[in-house]
Amino acid sequence: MSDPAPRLDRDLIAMRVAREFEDGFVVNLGIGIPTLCSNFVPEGVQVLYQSESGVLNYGPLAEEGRGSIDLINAGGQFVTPNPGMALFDSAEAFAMIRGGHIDVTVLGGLQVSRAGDLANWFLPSRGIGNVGGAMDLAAGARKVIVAMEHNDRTGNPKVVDQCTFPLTGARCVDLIVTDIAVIEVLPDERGLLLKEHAPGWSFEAVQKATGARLERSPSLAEFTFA
Amino acid sequence: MSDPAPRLDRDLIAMRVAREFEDGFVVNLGIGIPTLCSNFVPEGVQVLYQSESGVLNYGPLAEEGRGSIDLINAGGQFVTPNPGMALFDSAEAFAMIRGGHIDVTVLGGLQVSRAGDLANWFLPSRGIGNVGGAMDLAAGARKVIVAMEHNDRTGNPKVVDQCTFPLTGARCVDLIVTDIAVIEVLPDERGLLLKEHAPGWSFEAVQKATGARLERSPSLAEFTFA
Amino acid sequence: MPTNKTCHGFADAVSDIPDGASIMVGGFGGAGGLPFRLLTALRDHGARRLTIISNTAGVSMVTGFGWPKGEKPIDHSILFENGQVARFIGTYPVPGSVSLRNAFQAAFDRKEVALELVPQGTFVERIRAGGAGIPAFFTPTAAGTRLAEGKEVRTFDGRACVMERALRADFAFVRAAVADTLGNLMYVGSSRAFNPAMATAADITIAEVDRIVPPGKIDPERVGTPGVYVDRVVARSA
Amino acid sequence: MPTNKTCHGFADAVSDIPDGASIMVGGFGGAGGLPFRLLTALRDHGARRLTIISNTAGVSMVTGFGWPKGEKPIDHSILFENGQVARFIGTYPVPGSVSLRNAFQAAFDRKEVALELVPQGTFVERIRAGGAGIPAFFTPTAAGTRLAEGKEVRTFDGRACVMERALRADFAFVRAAVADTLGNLMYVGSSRAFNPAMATAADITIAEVDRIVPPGKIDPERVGTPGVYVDRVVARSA
Repeated sequence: MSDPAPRLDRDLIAMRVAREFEDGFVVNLGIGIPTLCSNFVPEGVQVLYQSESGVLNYGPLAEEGRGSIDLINAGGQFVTPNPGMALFDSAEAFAMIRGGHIDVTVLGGLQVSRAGDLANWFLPSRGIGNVGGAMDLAAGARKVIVAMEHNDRTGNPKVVDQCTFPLTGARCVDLIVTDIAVIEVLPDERGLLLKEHAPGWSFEAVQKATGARLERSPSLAEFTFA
Repeated sequence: MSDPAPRLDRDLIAMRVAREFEDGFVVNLGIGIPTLCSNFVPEGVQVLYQSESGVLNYGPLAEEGRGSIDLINAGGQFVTPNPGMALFDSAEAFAMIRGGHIDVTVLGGLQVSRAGDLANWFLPSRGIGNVGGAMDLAAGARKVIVAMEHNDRTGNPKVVDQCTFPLTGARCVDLIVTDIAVIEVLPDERGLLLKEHAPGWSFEAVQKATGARLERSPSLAEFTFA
Repeated sequence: MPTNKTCHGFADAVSDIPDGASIMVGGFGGAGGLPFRLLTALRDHGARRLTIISNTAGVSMVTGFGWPKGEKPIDHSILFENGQVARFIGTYPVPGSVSLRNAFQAAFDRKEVALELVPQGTFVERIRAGGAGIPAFFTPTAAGTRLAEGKEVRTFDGRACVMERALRADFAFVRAAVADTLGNLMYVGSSRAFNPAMATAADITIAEVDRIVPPGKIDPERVGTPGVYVDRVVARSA
Repeated sequence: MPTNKTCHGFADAVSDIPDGASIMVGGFGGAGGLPFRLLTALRDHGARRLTIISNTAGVSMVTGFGWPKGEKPIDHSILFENGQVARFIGTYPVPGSVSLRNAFQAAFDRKEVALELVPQGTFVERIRAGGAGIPAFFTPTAAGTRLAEGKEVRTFDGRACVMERALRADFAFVRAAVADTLGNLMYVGSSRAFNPAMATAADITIAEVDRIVPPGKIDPERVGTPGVYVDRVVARSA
């Protein structure tokens, strides 16, 4: 199976995800592609980043050598304070997450199922997984966006009928943004709706690269970034 | 039934209770006689007072007209800060209480039973009760001391075989200090041990004023205050 | 959620509260931490059949609890007097002294208002749970008492514990010293009380503060309620 | 409890930790908030068959997570390398990158250490519950996943929730910026992390701080862990 056109790079995936952010949204970004989203927040949109490390409204990464060990994000990176930042402990950080106070979380994915199940924490080949805050974010955030490559390194689809990897959360994903598609997970297991595809791709080409049946959105279009 | 000798006043009850405080103890005092205990802490003993209002290690009452509405005890009185005071919210105040971090609480009582059940929040004649923090203190403090009159206004005993008033907590009381007696509640429902009586009183006189069978401590003595 | 949460005036701040709403009211019971300007605005607004969730049902107007001598206390009583409350959930509904009667007691005796009495620690833990996505928890408090009647009881480590459910409300009225426009709140002293927990557990949280400052003016280490929990801030000085 | 909790030296602070003890270790995973001087003292002390309860099992020594470039990270790995740990309870045991192996992974592969993996929010909530007298609670997190296997699941408001039990330890190692002699702790920035919850949930809580000051030197509004939870304080500067 050859691709009809190039796939988007990680920056473009992140850019497309960032279009989902609205002004004033509280956003928690997972590690990997999700972290990149902060580089592409649309003009005029102010997003408040929350981290499991106990920070709300942190700013950009600190310049090399100028960070403080006492201000990190959940990836262990040194960040800077934004005006209006708040600091708290982990119990509070997760009360916030589990209690539905985070508007959007962007997570990486190993697999997403037709029902919106997410598998992203355990790679069976490794034998040990890090769960971190992923299960709490999957269960608690108002909207869960998964940003990932559409297929794994050997070409296997990551959007599948049933996850074969251990789950992070059941029926938790709202939107999937990949390097070739934007797919809405319809509520109540009503299936997957293809809303956008990468330039040069078609419904059929995306369907072929996908391990679950897709519905075609009436307004199916090419990726839009702005 | 006439008393063989006078009963102690509220200050003397409080003074006897305060002898139970050890250096470094964290103490929560209920409203009424318990509040008076802070006036009688033995020389050389530093007690840290905790309040449901979210304060640890507050000091004496503020002088008339000099208190702040932002520093009150659970009785709504204006208190002063001690060096090393800590402030927190109600969730933390009760995590501290329920979690076993309070060494001693002194509570008022309507009735205490032979098994150590406490009734102190609901006077049936009123029809409405205030529970406040009493049930949490009864359940959570390491040691529960009840400070009360031995008999009610009509002479009925308040130390009884079974409480007839609604309970604050079951099997929670460790020590009862009244105007005529100091009674230890033995663990595992092994009964009530009379340890001290007021001057001029005897085991028999206290037993007569009590609604439950008392054991006589081998070291039964008169009240000691210092 | 907008990034400037400033509300101009107390009447505005409460204007969309419908009849039948549930409202948490912060503070311990005295003047400190009590959002009494919001209570006054709600009285003037007039919404009825309310459920009020608060530590006390308003005792300071008859006892002076937590108010400086010489000041005239204002509390929840103004809502009970005005016949706006159908239900009260709290821990300390009436004055400590049997000889004093507050407006709640009068309304209760007229059978206008229902009472759900909750131990204070359970009360705040239920509210925290409501904000923290914990639907239920077990506590040893009240086991074996009438406040546990009808509730599931289970033994953990040899100790009987009561299952308690999370508590949430449509609105929370909270009181802090300072807010920034993002809704971050800074508290002072024992005026935290139930305010931080309640701020997390309502659909709409409204904070009554002394003053509103731009973001960055509150030390991040001193933010007691992060702005994510707060929908509207209104200043007494405005 | 004594009113002066100062401990002179890290070796003293950990000298009574027996073989088989359970120990909570605070911090998020990087240099900030990690009591690594206490970890080093515990390594030198040599107690074995330990249960370590911490967010990570020590990833910074191989990844640099949360450490300034140029500094040589120290973390939990020194205990795993030294064969002192029988069991680890945490959320993030190994480096994020599959190509990196930490000392925990090596010990795990040699079957020297058992792993109990817990979602991070459930982990800290279990610890908070352990300190707060809550024996168990329900959370939607992990419902329908393998981390809920064997646990009671109950539906609340249409949502499957897992029952989780409180978590306590014999000792907690926590890290703060400043302590007073009464044990009040002041934290800075994101170095709070798991420290405040862990401080409440152990029989003996030991705080590693930059400096110890007399009571009254920490602003009461800035006390992150009230002294009632803390048994020993030991200063890096001592």
